[in-house]
Amino acid sequence: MAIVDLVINTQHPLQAVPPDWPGGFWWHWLFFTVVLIVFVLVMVMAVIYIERRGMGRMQSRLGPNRTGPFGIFQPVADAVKVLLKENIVPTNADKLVHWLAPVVAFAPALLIFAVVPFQNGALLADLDIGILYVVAISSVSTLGIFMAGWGSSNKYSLLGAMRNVAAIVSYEIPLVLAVVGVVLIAGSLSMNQIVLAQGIPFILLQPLGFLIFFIAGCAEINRSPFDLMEADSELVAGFHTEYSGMKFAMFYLVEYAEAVAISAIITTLFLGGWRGPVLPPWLWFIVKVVIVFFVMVWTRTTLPRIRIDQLMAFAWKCLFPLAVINLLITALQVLTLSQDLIWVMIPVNIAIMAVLVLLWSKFFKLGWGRVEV
Amino acid sequence: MTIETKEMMLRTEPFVLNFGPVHPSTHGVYRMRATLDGEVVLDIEPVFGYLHRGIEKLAEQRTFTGFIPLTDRLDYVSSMSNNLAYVMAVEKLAGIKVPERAEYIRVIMAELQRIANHLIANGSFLNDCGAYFTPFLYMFREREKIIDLFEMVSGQRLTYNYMRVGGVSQDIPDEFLPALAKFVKQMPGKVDEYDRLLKQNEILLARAKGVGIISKEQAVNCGISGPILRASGVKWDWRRADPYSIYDRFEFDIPTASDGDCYDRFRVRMEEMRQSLRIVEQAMKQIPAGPVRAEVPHIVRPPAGEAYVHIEAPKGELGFYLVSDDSIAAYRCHVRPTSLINLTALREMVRGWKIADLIIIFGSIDICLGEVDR
Amino acid sequence: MKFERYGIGIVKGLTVTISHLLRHPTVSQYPEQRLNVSRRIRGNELIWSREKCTGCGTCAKTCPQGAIEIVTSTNLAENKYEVEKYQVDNGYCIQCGLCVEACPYDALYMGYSFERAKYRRGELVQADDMLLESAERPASGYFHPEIAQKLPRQTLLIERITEKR
Amino acid sequence: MTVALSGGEVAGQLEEKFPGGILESDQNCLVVKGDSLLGIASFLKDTPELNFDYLNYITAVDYFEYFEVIYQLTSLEHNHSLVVKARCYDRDNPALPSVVGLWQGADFQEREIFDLMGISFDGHPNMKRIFLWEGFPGYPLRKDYL
Repeated sequence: MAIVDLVINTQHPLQAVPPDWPGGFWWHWLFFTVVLIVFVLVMVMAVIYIERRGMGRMQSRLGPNRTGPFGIFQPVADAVKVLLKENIVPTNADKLVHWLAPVVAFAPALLIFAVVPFQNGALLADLDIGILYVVAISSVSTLGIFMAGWGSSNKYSLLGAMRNVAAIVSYEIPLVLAVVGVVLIAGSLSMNQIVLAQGIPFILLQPLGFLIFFIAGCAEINRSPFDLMEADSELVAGFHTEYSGMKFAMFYLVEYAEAVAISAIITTLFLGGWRGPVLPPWLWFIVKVVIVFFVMVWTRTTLPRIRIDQLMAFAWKCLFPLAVINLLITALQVLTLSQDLIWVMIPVNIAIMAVLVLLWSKFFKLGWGRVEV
Repeated sequence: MTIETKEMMLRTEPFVLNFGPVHPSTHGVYRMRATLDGEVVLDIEPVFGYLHRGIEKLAEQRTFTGFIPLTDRLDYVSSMSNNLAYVMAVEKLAGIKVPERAEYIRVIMAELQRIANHLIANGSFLNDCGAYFTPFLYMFREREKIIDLFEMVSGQRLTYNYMRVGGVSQDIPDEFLPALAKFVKQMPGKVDEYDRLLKQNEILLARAKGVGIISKEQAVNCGISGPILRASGVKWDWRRADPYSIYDRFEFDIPTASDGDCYDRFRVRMEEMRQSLRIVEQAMKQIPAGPVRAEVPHIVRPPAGEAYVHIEAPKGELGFYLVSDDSIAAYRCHVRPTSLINLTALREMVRGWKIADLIIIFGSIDICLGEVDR
Repeated sequence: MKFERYGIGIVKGLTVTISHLLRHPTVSQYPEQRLNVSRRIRGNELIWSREKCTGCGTCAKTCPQGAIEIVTSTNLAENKYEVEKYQVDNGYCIQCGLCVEACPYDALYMGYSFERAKYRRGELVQADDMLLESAERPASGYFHPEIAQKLPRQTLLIERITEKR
Repeated sequence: MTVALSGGEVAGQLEEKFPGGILESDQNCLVVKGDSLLGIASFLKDTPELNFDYLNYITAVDYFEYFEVIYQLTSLEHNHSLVVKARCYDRDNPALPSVVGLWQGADFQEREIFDLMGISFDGHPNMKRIFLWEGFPGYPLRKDYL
């Protein structure tokens, strides 16, 4: 704690570059880079453990329980095992692309955390355009996934990668529109400012926005029920069918790092970030991230997967109009309501969400199915 | 080079994707070559034979009794039904009357086996839909309880080899009926739980409803039997249409559906589990005491002739056609392969659907490769 | 108004999965927790009794796999067969139990043990003294109700699990 | 209860339509000539009072002098069944007309018989081996195959 306070106190809390640049800057940079990498790796291991144990219990079994007490070292054991595996590259693969893909996919997952505040001002770079940065960076990993699909020269991989590109391009739009609602209320693009503005967590002010963001976020990071890119019952393993050893481990890491990233962003944007009573802020942040992740595990355990055309239809015909309506309503509310009356938005917005969801599920039909051939 | 300004079409061509024989959801070593246009299935060509063991030829070299263990290996998720069909064929050939108690035991076993098979069928169907192993494991939990009962009576967990010509191999042990009563009491709640888990699930409805439709006429024409036929709206069950064993003594309904899509097949199977439980419950109450095996020599020698016996196995009509030439081994033994014939319509069912639908349509047919390839 | 198409199915499913989080898991941890197998289990390896065997060869005839090989010689003095060799190839054995059922003198038993894997195929071929009953090769109660009486009761999943916590 | 129609009875109905088409008929079955098999089959399927719309199975037996191909038909409407048999005396190139056009369920089964017994069915759209690979020597279910 002390060292965190030290770092925060040596700089202006809301400025990316501290005043006593360059010494303070490098100190800040080094500290947070190390913290972020450690945080991401530890969190990934933790969420893998949570997912496997939680899913195991929900499926009436135990989950990994052999390595270490309660099996907590299972992710470590898996990592060691996978690192010792032979690295197999298909003969017809595009070697360079095949090699580069995991790196390209992994980098953005790590970069996202640069703007996520762990507590007030405790973040690598408090960019003024924080959330815009997140949106921009997060879609880069698609490139890595497509490279993996293309470079493997495997039809299953290619199909998975194509599905991924199609899905991400579509889901980016409702995702961003849902974010805009939050930005309108908070009045800032900076992640730290958004957290500071959340006297009431935005999940209450923006229930529909939260729903859209959560669904679109799940689709972005290939979590069930949108895990069509890996779809083990259809495409064997999707884009990473032909990967083994360290490169497979990278993809595995990407998958969970992205899940943590999306959970962290949802926490920051909708759940009040590090804000909370009693516990220290960074702990609140981690607890909330884990809760959001657990909901993802829960849905993954329960729901079947949807089909690619239904996925696209859902994005364009359901989430997109809902996001636009949400944005309009939010803008109207921000324009008309004064700051004191902000609590009025809670019941109103929840009612609006219920009505819209009911309305859409009534008129909206998923997919059409058969194509004449 | 001139560019067509009127229609700037991208030139695309279909490609062939090979499914199986090792693919997570081909339920064994089935293989199909699918011709795809993007995600749309244009055509499939099934390729069989990866599990062909020549069971029909093996039957000609084994005694009538010695072939019973091999029938376990046909449709290995419902071995009891295979045993039953085969021994009934031999009994018909040799004109053997089965003791009353043995008939009841057989019915209980066959119906428990139907539940076990439908649990696997629905579990793996939902798994194919992408419900990440949850329904599969729940259903395996209940199947495990049935397997426990089978293990108790027969001593094995997969290849039971329990039925014998003229009865069953041994009487059920004393602890069997109490355990069965407990199971029958508990199981309906579990079936309700599966229904709660996914039956109304909107995603499942969107995925499975209206997908892979097979019409009534086509189903009959293709020789399809079992839950698939009933899901298409044909109320046809050999237990009712041609009551074998003692099925005419029990009260049960034949669940049917009308659309013939994947969801209907799933629902019909769910409902059949409930009906099977009803039969087991009635049989449990009525079961008389007495011998469980007719006086039949260990090595049967039926008179020359031929016999065809079919039963309503969990997957459909399972039949054995036996020709005897008055020796201890069958002259010819033909298995009516339910799974193989049910696959006939697969091509028509999947054309025009997406890859994901191909997988779930295939899953909803519920085949067992041991029976397809024999 | 029925809420069938409005996500209520998803919510129902979610309640089922979350309720399982609070129930006991069904699985047992195998090497530590051992369940009793059926009293009639047709376990690995055939068990043969030299005293009871008369060398009639019924077992070899009934075996669908032809895994039993029996060589006898005639003992004219006592007017019976002497079993010279009794050999079972467990690699071919499918544990169908027909030999035990067919044996007219109750000289054969199925094994009660189930962890009898071998590293070499040659070790699967067992003959004569290797087939006798011993401490690590107990006999099962398959077609031998008198043995079944003494064996421990089978653990049943249906009785073992109390699903409500 | 499914009524097994007597072969003799049905033969009476068929005799005037297909003179010489029926070789034998007894209580259990109806043995027809290979050439008239298709005609008789379509008659059995399309006549309303017979209406055999369901083909249970097809199989073949090798009796050394001839191959016997057995068709079991069921009518789901009337709930009766009939066994029709056809014989092939040619051991080198046995052939019969295919019934795929009438009952699609015959598709894989005819291929299976072709594969294992070597009887080819004329008019089948895809007469290829089904379980064994192309070029497999012999037909395993024949009695002279060792």
